[in-house]
Amino acid sequence: METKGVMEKPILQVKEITKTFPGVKALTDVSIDFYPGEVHALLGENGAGKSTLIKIISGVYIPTKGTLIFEQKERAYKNPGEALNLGISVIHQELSIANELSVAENIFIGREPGKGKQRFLLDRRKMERDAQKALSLMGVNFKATDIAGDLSAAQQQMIEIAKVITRNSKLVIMDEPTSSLSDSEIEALFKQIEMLKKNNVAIIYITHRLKELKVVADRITVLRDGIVVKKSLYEDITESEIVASMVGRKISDYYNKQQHIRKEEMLRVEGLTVKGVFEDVSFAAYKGEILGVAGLVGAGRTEVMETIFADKKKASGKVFIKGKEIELKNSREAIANKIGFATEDRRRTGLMLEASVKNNIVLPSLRRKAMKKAFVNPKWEKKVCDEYFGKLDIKTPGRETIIKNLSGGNQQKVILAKWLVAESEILILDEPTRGIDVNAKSEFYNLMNEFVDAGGCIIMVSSELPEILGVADRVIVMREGHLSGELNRAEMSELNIMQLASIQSEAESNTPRQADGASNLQSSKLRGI
Amino acid sequence: GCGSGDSGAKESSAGTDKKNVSAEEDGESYRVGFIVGSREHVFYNLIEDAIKEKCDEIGIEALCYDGELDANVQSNHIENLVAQDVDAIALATVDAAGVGPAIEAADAAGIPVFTFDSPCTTVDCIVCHVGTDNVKGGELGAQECIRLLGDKGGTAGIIGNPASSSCLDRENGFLDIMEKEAPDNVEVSFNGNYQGDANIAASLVQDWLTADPDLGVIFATGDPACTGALASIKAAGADTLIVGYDGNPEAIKAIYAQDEDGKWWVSEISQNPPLIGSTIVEQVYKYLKTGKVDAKNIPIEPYIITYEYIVDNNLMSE
Amino acid sequence: MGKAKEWSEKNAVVIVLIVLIIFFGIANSTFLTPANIINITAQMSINAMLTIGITFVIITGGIDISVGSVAAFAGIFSAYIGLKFPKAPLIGILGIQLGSAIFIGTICGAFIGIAIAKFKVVPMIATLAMMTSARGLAYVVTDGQPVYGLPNKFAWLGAGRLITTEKMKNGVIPIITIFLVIILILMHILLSRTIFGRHVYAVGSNEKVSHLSGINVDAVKIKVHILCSIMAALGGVCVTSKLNNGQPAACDTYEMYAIAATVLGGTSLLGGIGSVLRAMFGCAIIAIINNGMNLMQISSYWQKVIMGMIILVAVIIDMAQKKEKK
Amino acid sequence: MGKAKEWSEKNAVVIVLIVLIIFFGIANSTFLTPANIINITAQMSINAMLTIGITFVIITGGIDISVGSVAAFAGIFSAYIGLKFPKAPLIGILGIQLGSAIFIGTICGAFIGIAIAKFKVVPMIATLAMMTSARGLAYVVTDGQPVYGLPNKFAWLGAGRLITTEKMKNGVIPIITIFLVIILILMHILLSRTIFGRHVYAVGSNEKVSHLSGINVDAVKIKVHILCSIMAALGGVCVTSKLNNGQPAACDTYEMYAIAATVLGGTSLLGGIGSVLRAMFGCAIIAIINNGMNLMQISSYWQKVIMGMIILVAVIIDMAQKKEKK
Ligand SMILES: Nc1ncnc2c1ncn2[C@@H]1O[C@H](COP(=O)(O)OP(=O)(O)OP(=O)(O)O)[C@@H](O)[C@H]1O
Ligand SMILES: Nc1ncnc2c1ncn2[C@@H]1O[C@H](COP(=O)(O)OP(=O)(O)OP(=O)(O)O)[C@@H](O)[C@H]1O
Ligand SMILES: [Mg+2]
Ligand SMILES: [Mg+2]
Repeated sequence: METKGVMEKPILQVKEITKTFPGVKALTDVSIDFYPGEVHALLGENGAGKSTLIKIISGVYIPTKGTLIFEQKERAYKNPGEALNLGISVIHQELSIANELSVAENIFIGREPGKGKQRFLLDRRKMERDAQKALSLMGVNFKATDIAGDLSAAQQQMIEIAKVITRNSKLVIMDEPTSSLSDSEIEALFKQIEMLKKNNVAIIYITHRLKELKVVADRITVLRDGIVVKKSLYEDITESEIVASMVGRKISDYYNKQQHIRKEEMLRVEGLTVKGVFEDVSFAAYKGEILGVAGLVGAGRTEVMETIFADKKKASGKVFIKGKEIELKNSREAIANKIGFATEDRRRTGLMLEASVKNNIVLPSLRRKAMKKAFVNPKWEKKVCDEYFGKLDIKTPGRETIIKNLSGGNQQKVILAKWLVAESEILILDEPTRGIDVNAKSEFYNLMNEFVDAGGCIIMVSSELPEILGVADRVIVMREGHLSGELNRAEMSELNIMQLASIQSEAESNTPRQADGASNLQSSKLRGI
Repeated sequence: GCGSGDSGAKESSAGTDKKNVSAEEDGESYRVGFIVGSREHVFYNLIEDAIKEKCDEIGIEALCYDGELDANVQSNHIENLVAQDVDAIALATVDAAGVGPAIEAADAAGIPVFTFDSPCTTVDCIVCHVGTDNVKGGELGAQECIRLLGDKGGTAGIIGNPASSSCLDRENGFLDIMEKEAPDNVEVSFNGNYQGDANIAASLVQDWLTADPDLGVIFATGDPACTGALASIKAAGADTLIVGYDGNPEAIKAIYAQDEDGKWWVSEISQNPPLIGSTIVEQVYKYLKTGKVDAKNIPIEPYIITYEYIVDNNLMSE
Repeated sequence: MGKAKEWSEKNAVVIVLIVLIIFFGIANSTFLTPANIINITAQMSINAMLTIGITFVIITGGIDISVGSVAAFAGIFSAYIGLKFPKAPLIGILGIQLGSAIFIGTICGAFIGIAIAKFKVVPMIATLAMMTSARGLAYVVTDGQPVYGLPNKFAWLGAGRLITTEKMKNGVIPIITIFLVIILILMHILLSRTIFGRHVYAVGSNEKVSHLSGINVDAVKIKVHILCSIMAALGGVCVTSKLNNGQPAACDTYEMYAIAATVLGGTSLLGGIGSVLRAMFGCAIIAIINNGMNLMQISSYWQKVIMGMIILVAVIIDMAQKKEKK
Repeated sequence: MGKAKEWSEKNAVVIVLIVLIIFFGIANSTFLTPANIINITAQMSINAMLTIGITFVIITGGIDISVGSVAAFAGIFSAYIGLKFPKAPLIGILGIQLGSAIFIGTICGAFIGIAIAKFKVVPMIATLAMMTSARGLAYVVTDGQPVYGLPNKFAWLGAGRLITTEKMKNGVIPIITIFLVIILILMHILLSRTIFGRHVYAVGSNEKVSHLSGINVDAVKIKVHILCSIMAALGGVCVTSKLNNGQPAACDTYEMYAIAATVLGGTSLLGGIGSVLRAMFGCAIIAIINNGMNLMQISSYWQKVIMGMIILVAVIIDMAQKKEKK
């Protein structure tokens, strides 16, 4: 790919943009130029201000100070619609899907094709035809007429991508587009990005997976605490320099892998089955180890964990805790048996977004810590919150802060705190570091290690191979609802894991990914830091 | 208004002793609270108009409230009136059960309480009641229906509204006479509740007419019901006759239009609301002045309005 | 899964409807006579109009409990205008009736819509305020008296019938039913075949996304509430026409039956899902229960109880069907 | 930001309340007399009880429009029991009254709660069904007649007053007010200090998260609806006591004012946020508007209009305050 985009006038210039939220100064005097035909990567830790910046560019927020110059004209739009009409389209960090609508309706939402001049009647046929065209171009496995809500997170993300490429935009912004995608889908995305570049579209690309930059980035800008700390062509800078400028310091061993001493069995499942999703899953997890669960997105790992946590009904199979079989009727009993479950979707199933940090942390433990059986113990609440704010180094203005105002990393720590307070001995972490920056990640891994050293047991579902390799003592791999293998420390390698995870689907072929040989290995190299 | 003040059988006035109504008030004007059943009913509005008119005439300050056909609301009004230390309270209770405690509280606070339209049987401190005998009205209605059906007889239907006690009395009076006096060739084949909603009355009658296209006569216990019934009868092209209840202007107008609505809506049991209004004011005033009332119970006789009656008393010329 | 099965999942309520028809058909001889069936279509028309409007609102994720009061107010209004033109020709009268409905509906709807869209008042409260106020105004302007003495032509829309036969001297097909069908077709097209319709679903499905996608969410909400109020006003005008008399107390609590009908018709109170056609099944159910129970001379007290229970059961059946699918 | 400012943001409605008090105080001489103030506290008590219950339901993200009917039904029920024991001592009567409230409330609430939690019926419809049915039953059992001839002691709870003085021979402090205060304190503790209370908020904030945190969401919903219906039933029993007779038509449409009061009290119809104490401000506003306008002899028609508008304005002010914070 040609790195430097043809050097012409910048299509967008942000000049001395400042944005303050009550309490927070998200951006300070940010000035960046974006050029057509170029992928401009925007990097920074959680809370650095990336999303805030692109929300300003796309008319979601109005900047407190500063100017936007798009196509050499100063712009001040009142709503996102105006930005869209100028040719600025965005894939937002949070999925923006209307669940009840069809895929086609989602792709063309807000710009439905109309019949005739007055565009009053809807031209459904055209809408579905064009949508299907875009989808097949991306080689996805669902139809334009499907209901968006029935699709998996990954599939919904592909709808978002189809949305922006079907608009003939001049500037395309992608805020962590790959965080919920599998390799094959990431491949498809990168192909589309290439296409857009050829049509001289400017692209702003936000990610926490620095390896991806190698494939897409032409130019990078690093934000820290809302200030631009580094601007460079990608080729002129090394990854460690980038990380250093993001974090503000050098981090040596990123995962700081620990050798744990595996002790007695904590959890064992035998022949666990949920019809249509996964079948005959059997494995054991031990005290004092981190068990990695690898696999491509959609392999069924989340469902397995939900079933162990008794959130999903199992069709058949046994669950043993500390060696004795237990029929868990519901999550309450799972918790009573000292299991904790940090789900993969923080916002929807992890947190009460409108509630305070404190209430989120203590929720599962309230009953256990009750005074006189029925009453909340406020002293204990304060004590335990402050205790874990310290232990986990959770950055929050206070106990009563509404949790949605915390950055992603801190939100994730709160969820961890919640299960530690619940005195969990078996921690199930599903995609624990999704959308979390390097610094927060390494802190999080340390906390995991501490927990295991203290005699805990962790089951970590992750789609990031390096993460699995970096922290897991042992890994089981799932493929299309089946357990396809187990690897111990010695056997663990990207190659082995990827083969277990995807060798089958390679045989199937016909998705663009399989087009070029062992690309899933190459692509798997893209994953993580 | 129609009729003159002298109706109402006068018993020898059993003057209850006047309680401690501030005697020094003589000369200066009295403040009296009136609570009508509901301002959503024309009937009560006509009473209220008469009350206001009469009060202006004899110089009483009238505080009028809407009882909303909700005893709890009426009870609140009474409390508020006591707080305003009025000289007397007159109310139209939702039903015979009335609002006992509130009335007794008012009485205990030395404020005489009167009732009109609907009596209150649960307390004995009511100074005087002025109102139509609705059972009697229902009986008149039945007799009128029988007359209208004539020798050939036929079927009859009644549109009631049991939620309102006065409507219920009319219904009971009607059914009672129909049972006792009706010849064998007259039968009550339909009985429905229109819930005070003319549109519901229309649907009821429409359904009756499909079941029995020759339905002879309908007794409607309130004018909204007549409006609804009339609409459906016209629509169905039936010859069913309507006997209404209340005697509101719209009824008089309809009956008077003999070759239009008057073809179906032929007679009306009237309660003479203006007379009820003026009489209750007279009694309150008399009591405040002299400590006596004409009688503990002053019934206002219901009477039948027909085309002839309208012409004789030239009600339409006004 | 088979189209038929899918359909029955969407329309479990139709099964309830059929069961009711069979039941009343057996229980009462008059029920299935042509005359009575025609009556039912006429009787459900007014609730149907309110329901169509409310369906739009509910699909956007809102609610409107003011339709009954707005209907009454518009009905009164049309009656007063009608009084002013005793000699007007039929077409003129129709103009007055539609005109008043659109006029009052637009005012009330815009008021509600702006309160919700611009001042961010929760729909429940905004429409509660309108419910109380519009009812109050209806009484204020009439001073509690019905508005009577309307020209007979005024009754054509609500009470008139076309095609007189031997057996039915006053005509077979109620004009109000024809009127309803026309409105229904128009509204169905508006909801399912136009871009505006898409936006109604989009706003109900995900307001934030709709906004980010350049849909003017506020405008959609305001338009939908204007539309709903106009439909309510039309219903009110039809009541006035049917009674040939303007009642300030008209259509009291009708909103509840309209909402019930909408939900029975498979519209989700969470927004994003719904159809005006299916809502008509809901109206039919309610109308049939009323009519059937009237014919069977069931006490109006029991009618309330039974109505409540049937609505509940119907919705439960509907839910069960949908759950199966999940 | 300052505690005071934060407080005023949470309670903008208090400002509305104060404004109203000042206005009516100036406009009418009786308004601020002790007698009248006592009346207001007594008059708001019944709506307050319904409001407390509905607040719980709304915090879980639900709604209940059946409270008026449930109140009427429970009131009737208590009256019938009361008739059975004409000679009962005061304490026995109180037992009857509380007993009937708890009994009927539990049945109705459980019914609603199970329909919602187990059969997944939307709250609006489940409670609509109960609203219609309970009202119907109240008429069925009474055959539309009031239930009267109750022992005088029966009126103690609803109409009795303590501490008689020279000027107020009927007593100064309404027992119903004391009763309300006791309930209020208990319910406030239940909501703000107990595990159950926390679970109520949690369910309203995020059902899924609550479920995954080991909360039995269905149980919470059912309990909350039982509690709401019991509160409604208590309100109804108090009405019966206050009138010393049982009215099948009692408390008609009271649910609307209870909901309005709840929202005025800053409770979010989306769930997760709310307080029974602040809800009392809402009740006070509504009671004061009614009382003040009556004293000022404003026509009941205009009262409706004004009431609607004040509720709307109050909510808008509240919204504006909250928006500022964003
Ligand atoms: N609506 C808001 N209200 C208050 N504070 C906010 C709001 N949105 C963002 N912030 C704060 O502004 C800062 C920047 O947030 P932003 O979402 O831009 O970070 P980010 O770089 O996108 O982080 P991530 O990589 O986790 O997405 C953070 O401190 C965040 O807490
Ligand atoms: N909401 C949903 N509706 C329908 N199918 C779903 C849904 N979520 C997931 N699936 C499907 O269930 C299967 C397992 O999905 P799951 O999310 O468990 O995969 P996973 O291995 O956990 O991937 P990841 O956790 O990385 O997202 C996949 O076929 C997926 O497409
Ligand atoms: Mg971000
Ligand atoms: Mg998953």
